Amino acid sequence: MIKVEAIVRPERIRDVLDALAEEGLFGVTVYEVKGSGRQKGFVEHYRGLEIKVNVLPKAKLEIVVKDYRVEEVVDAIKSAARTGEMGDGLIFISRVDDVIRIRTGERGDEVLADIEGR
Amino acid sequence: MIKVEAIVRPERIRDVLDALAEEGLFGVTVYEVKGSGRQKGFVEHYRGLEIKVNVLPKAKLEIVVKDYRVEEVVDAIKSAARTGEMGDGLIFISRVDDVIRIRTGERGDEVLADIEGR
Amino acid sequence: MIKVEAIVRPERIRDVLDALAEEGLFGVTVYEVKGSGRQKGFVEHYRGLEIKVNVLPKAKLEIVVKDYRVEEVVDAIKSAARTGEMGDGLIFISRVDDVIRIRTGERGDEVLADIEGR
Amino acid sequence: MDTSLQDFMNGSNVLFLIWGAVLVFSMHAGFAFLEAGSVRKRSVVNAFTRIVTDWAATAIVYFFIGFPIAYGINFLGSAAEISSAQGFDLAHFFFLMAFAAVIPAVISGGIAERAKFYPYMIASAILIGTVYPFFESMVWGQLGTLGGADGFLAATFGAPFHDFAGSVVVHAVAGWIALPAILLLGPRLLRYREGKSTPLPVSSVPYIALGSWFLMIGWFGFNIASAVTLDAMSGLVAVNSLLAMVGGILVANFISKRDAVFIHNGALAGLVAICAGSDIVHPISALVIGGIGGAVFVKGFLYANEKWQIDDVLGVWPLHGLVGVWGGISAGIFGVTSMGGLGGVSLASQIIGTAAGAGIAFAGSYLIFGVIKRLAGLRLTPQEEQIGPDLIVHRSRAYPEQEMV
Amino acid sequence: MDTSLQDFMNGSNVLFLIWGAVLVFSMHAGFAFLEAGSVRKRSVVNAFTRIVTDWAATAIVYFFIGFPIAYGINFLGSAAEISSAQGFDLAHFFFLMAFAAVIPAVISGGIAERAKFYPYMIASAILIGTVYPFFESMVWGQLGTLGGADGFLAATFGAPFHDFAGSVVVHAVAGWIALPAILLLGPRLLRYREGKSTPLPVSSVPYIALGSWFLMIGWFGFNIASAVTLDAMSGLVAVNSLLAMVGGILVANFISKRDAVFIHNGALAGLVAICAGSDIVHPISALVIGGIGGAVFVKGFLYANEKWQIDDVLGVWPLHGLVGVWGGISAGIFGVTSMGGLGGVSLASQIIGTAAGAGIAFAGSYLIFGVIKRLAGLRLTPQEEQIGPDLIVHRSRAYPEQEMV
Amino acid sequence: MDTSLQDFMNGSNVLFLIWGAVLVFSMHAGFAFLEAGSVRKRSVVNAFTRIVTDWAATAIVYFFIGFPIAYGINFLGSAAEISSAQGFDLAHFFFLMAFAAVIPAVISGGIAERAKFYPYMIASAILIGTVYPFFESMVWGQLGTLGGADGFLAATFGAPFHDFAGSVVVHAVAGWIALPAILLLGPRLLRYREGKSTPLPVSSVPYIALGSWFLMIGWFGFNIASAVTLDAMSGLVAVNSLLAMVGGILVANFISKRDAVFIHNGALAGLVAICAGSDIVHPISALVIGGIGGAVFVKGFLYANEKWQIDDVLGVWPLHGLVGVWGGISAGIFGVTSMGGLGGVSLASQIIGTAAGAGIAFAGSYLIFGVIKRLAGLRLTPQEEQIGPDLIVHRSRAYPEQEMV
Ligand SMILES: Nc1ncnc2c1ncn2[C@@H]1O[C@H](COP(=O)(O)OP(=O)(O)O)[C@@H](O)[C@H]1O
Ligand SMILES: Nc1ncnc2c1ncn2[C@@H]1O[C@H](COP(=O)(O)OP(=O)(O)O)[C@@H](O)[C@H]1O
Ligand SMILES: Nc1ncnc2c1ncn2[C@@H]1O[C@H](COP(=O)(O)OP(=O)(O)O)[C@@H](O)[C@H]1O
Repeated sequence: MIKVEAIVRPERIRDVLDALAEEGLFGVTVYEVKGSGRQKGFVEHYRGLEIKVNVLPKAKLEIVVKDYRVEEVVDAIKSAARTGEMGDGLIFISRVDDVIRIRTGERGDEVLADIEGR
Repeated sequence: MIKVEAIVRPERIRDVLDALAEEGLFGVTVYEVKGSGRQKGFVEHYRGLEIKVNVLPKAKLEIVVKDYRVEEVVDAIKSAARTGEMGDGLIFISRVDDVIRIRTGERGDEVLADIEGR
Repeated sequence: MIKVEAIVRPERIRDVLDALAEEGLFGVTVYEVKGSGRQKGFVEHYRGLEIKVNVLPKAKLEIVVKDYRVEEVVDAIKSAARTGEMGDGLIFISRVDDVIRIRTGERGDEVLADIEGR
Repeated sequence: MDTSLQDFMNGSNVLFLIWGAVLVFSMHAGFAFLEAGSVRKRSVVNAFTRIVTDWAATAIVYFFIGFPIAYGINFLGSAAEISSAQGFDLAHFFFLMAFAAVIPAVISGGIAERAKFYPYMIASAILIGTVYPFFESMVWGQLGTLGGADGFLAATFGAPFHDFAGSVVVHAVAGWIALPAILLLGPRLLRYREGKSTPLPVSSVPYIALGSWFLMIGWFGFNIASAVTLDAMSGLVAVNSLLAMVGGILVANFISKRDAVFIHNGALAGLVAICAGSDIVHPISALVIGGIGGAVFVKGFLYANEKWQIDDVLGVWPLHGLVGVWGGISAGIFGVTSMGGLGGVSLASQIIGTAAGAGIAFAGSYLIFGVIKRLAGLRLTPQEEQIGPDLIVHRSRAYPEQEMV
Repeated sequence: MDTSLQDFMNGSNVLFLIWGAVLVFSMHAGFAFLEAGSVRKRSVVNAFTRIVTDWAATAIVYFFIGFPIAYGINFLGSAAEISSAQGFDLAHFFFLMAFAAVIPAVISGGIAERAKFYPYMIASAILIGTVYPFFESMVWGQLGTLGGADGFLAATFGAPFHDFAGSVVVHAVAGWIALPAILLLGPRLLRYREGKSTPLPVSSVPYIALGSWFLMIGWFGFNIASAVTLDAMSGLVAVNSLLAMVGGILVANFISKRDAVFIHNGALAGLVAICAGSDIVHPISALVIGGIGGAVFVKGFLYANEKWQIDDVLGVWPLHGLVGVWGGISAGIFGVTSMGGLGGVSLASQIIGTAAGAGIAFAGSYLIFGVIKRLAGLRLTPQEEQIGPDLIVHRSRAYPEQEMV
Repeated sequence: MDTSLQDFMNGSNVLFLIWGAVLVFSMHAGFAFLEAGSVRKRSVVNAFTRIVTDWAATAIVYFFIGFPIAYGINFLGSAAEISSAQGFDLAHFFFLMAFAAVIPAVISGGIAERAKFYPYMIASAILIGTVYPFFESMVWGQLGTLGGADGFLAATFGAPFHDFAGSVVVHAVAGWIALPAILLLGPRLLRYREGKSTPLPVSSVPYIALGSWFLMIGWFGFNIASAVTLDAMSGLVAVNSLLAMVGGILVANFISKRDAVFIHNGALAGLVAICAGSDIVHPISALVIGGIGGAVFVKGFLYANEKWQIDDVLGVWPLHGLVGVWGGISAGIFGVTSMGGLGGVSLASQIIGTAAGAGIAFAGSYLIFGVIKRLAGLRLTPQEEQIGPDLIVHRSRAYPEQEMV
């Protein structure tokens, strides 16, 4: 099983979720995060005092899938999240050793098979 | 060392933490997240405009433990988080290569041994 | 590629980011989390009712780097985040199998090479 | 007096009442924020909606039924007929309607987070059309049994029941009406676990503070305009209200060790306590009355919510019910001339009038909420309560943007 | 009458106006929070800043240009000259300036989240110096064409156009001024996608509630102090305002199935509707007028924003434009003596006066916003809009601490 | 004049003062939210608690000590004795007590986030019982040295020190009292690092806006009711306050390039500046005075907090101290008849009176805060400050539900 983590622009998250749903992938977890990278932050002003903010709001989504679906997921995210401007974000791929569904107690690939359609 | 990540209902998080504490596991990190899966979201209304919200508030907790304690942790989470209704959540198990305690500089299993009681 | 996750005191996050930037590491993702561990929480009072809060606000930062830079990163975080009091936090090291930059479609070490300076 | 001067004076008196009525109306914003801050986020929209729709329901019921019952004046004639003396009666109605609206707002704070929408609203409306104006009539209105200059109490004890601005008529009655509603509803899920109190966190201290500020500010209209006409206006009422509020703040601060919520509520306790006697006691007595009010509230809240495990979310029974009773009685203690007061008050009348108010309110409310509970049920299902009234009753959340992706 | 009594009476009348003016001023806090709650977090600072600076710009333009145009009174003489009768004219200016400031506040709610700062501000200021006082003059001021006792409409239809507190002069005009601004600007990015409405979430229901409370409270000053002097003061206006508000709340509640935002806006719809006839209709008519106002708003909002895809963020055109028109007409229907009203009103005059207001406002606004659009542009670039006006225009965020690391 | 008319007039005058007092009281809600929005989340509960308990402490000290010192009137007689003329003196006390309470509220904004609770409260209370009423007595009260018609300045320069609504007596004194407290306390941790300014983020722009709105609205009571009786009421004061506020808003907007916090504070700067001369200057002068006030604040804030590294969290010294001084002096410049003013003012008297106020305030405060610092300490420990006063002093957080799991 593979965990795909993608950091994307917050305004793109809905599109990404829609794109995944079209592939039949509904099980996703989303985080509100802040990110710094190549995209520049803002110089803000409060009562004339300057504050340079280098981290920008980002959304991270995490989806655990069966190994063979990874490329599908990556493609769906890439095409829904890309604007071409700095700050589009990254996707990380890593390995998960086991998955357990709390409600049913099922384990492993079975859990993921289960959740791919609805 | 193993990282156990569990996505649970927010209203169950206290119970899960209590259950872990009973096993002597106090070191836990908690995230507020949103999740989508089999559990249905709500159709909300603002000034008569419908907004369908598919992601629901969830809590994620993350606990890194020594390999042999994994099943204990999984069981504690499962029994404290389960309601039997859609939306109870998942547990992911993955490998961690090293752990460092910032305060002391200790590394590896030692860090975890250290934190299992208080 | 290695993912370094560090849980630190929220008031130290700026210093940690600065320390990483000095090493030329600008690509970082930050989470607001709550943590429980050895550091004691507070007993709060509202209208005389006591609420014991065991989880404390923490910041988590996540940075994916090429394998050889891990120790550099760990050292930078350790020295910027350490106060010596309980609650300084932990660093977790784990393996990432692939990284994709959404904007360019680049993959692997290349992505990280790319982002190490700005 | 020539007509234009008479018109001017009438107009001024109407302004006085309206100035007060607008301030009392603004207290409703206070009730809304006090409740919104004291509940969990899932119940915030519900708090706002209940407070504003209750105001509306009260206005209608009190216009057609409550005010006519209490004062024998109705507004069914033509506009010209009902607005003589520059519409003084209408202005008086507005002012007193704003008092009546305290009733559902107080109940609302007690039953928050778990009550159904319409059953509670209907029960409140019935109370505004029956129990409330009935007791009001006995104290301020056409019956005058308790409060009239030649009513029963005046005849028996030498002085009528004195309740200048409604410690009893409004606050004690509201609090004792709320109590059965709270008891019949039962505590929120998980509020008490295996006999142990496990407090549910409030969502926002700033909203509690904002609510208190609206209430504190508006309360000066509540008390001062109770004089009704400018020739009865009194700076004494203003300063007594001020010092009673101050007493409530300071005592709550000291006995709660700087607990912000208690302090802001303590101010309100002081104000509840002083309503009855604000026109007759000495300012130093007002300070004491308010201070004791603050203590009664803090202790009463802890007893009710911790010991007796009554889940009165905002503490409305101690705040309005218990402190209102103290207010009614304290006017009899401190109002006499030997205590520096203006006199014309009898402790016996105060005790009887106060007890009557609390008793009638409790009994009437128990009956009406009891019947409605049987007929329609008062409470959300546990599943609904878990999700929260905002999504269940209003299909919305308090902070939609934050909650969406 | 001896001088000191005269001074006292002058002073009282000034107090009356100032009491009203301060309440109307406080409505601006309401506009600010209503807008801040209704937009996304990226536009909150912008909402606050626009509302407060518009107030400032309006004050200056109306002081030097608007009020002199409408009433033929200017304040260029010495302080002694302009403040006779305890500065009654100045107080009257303050009161009416607060009315004028409704115009930019209403526009602001329609064009939120995407408009440039200065072009919009300048267009608003021009309107306050031209279209607004011109129509005001025709109804309340020196021209009197529509509203004067011997103006054109009075001569033709037996009664002048009656608009006691500005359903038309203020609200309809504001709403119909806002409409072209909204149309010329176009909808927010992503508000409609491929012809489908995809609502953008509001940021805070509590702020919407707070804004509504400020508006509801302040509105009593708006309506009641429109009597201008205490001898014309009327409790009828107060109770009519109250019941119209109540009608708006209840109708909005029922037809929207407890939608919190609609209910709080429904109260305002009731208040917009009653302004025109609040001094002449019967309270029960006021309840009906307000209720219909609530329905007009709810339905109008859905038609405009869903069907016609006009992205009027706060629904200002239905709220002020459509309901204002209803208010103007309803005074002609319910104000007559056969409906229990005080009479002296003609339906024909009401319709013509109302249509004139809406028409002049629309045309004048179209012209001015059109010209400014051509000269300077009205709208942020898509990139700027995406980031949001707070960071782009003000280089700040609403919750700096939260957003920083 | 017959009695009932006399009673009516007394009652009206009392209403006038109370109307003002309630508005000034509502400014305290403004101070609370202004501070709560300007500090970090860890200090929000503390802000609310300090503002409300300070009000309470001020009321008591000013009732028993301050008002008697300033005006030679005490309230120790029976209720009947102290409430003659419908309690006019009591109403006057209430109004002036609300002025006095500005002092601790202003200090609070300067020392936020790091001060201990009781030492600061005790120091404030001592100042309200000594320095403040002493200077008040010299300007408005029984001493009259500076402000009396036959005081020293009147005798020497032909006109007494003129401070109609307290630019100096209240605001400059408050600001110059706050300065030593701020200096003795030192900046917040991490506010300046290695000699470089590193601003700490404010928590909420909406709360800052809300605070400003409460202050702007309430300020009209502050200035207008300073006339004390209705026969001295003046529409000029109202419009001058309005235009000065407007000047402050616009100038702050332009020189800060649309900085939301500066703009909302600029309104307050305009209002501080106009207090002294609002009854005598021409409205156009008021616009200028307020505009300069806005500029003085913006520049003063940047100098103080950036250059001189005085960590005055809300900028209370520039806002009340510096702009208050400008207000005192400007009345002498623009109040003369040659500038279109009403005259009766002397620039020399203004300068001396203003300097006296600032000097006495600074010296008295330095002494009292200095002694308390020595005896009890003024500041939290660094560890406590890091955790924040909410948890340390009040054992609570501003948003408990959010912070809990
Ligand atoms: N090495 C990294 N480790 C973790 N997160 C990263 C890393 N590099 C970038 N990110 C995340 O990706 C986001 C986008 O990166 P950025 O460099 O701004 O844009 P782009 O990827 O388009 O060049 C960042 O805000 C950060 O959250
Ligand atoms: N494949 C997945 N990857 C990541 N998170 C998932 C996945 N499937 C489910 N989740 C998370 O688990 C939560 C619960 O899942 P859901 O399907 O609603 O309930 P249940 O597990 O009881 O069937 C989701 O809200 C989501 O946060
Ligand atoms: N085993 C663990 N798994 C996950 N997170 C942990 C673990 N142990 C500690 N943490 C995180 O690290 C934070 C600091 O730990 P704590 O024990 O309080 O301090 P210290 O590491 O200085 O002893 C905790 O608040 C928690 O977020």
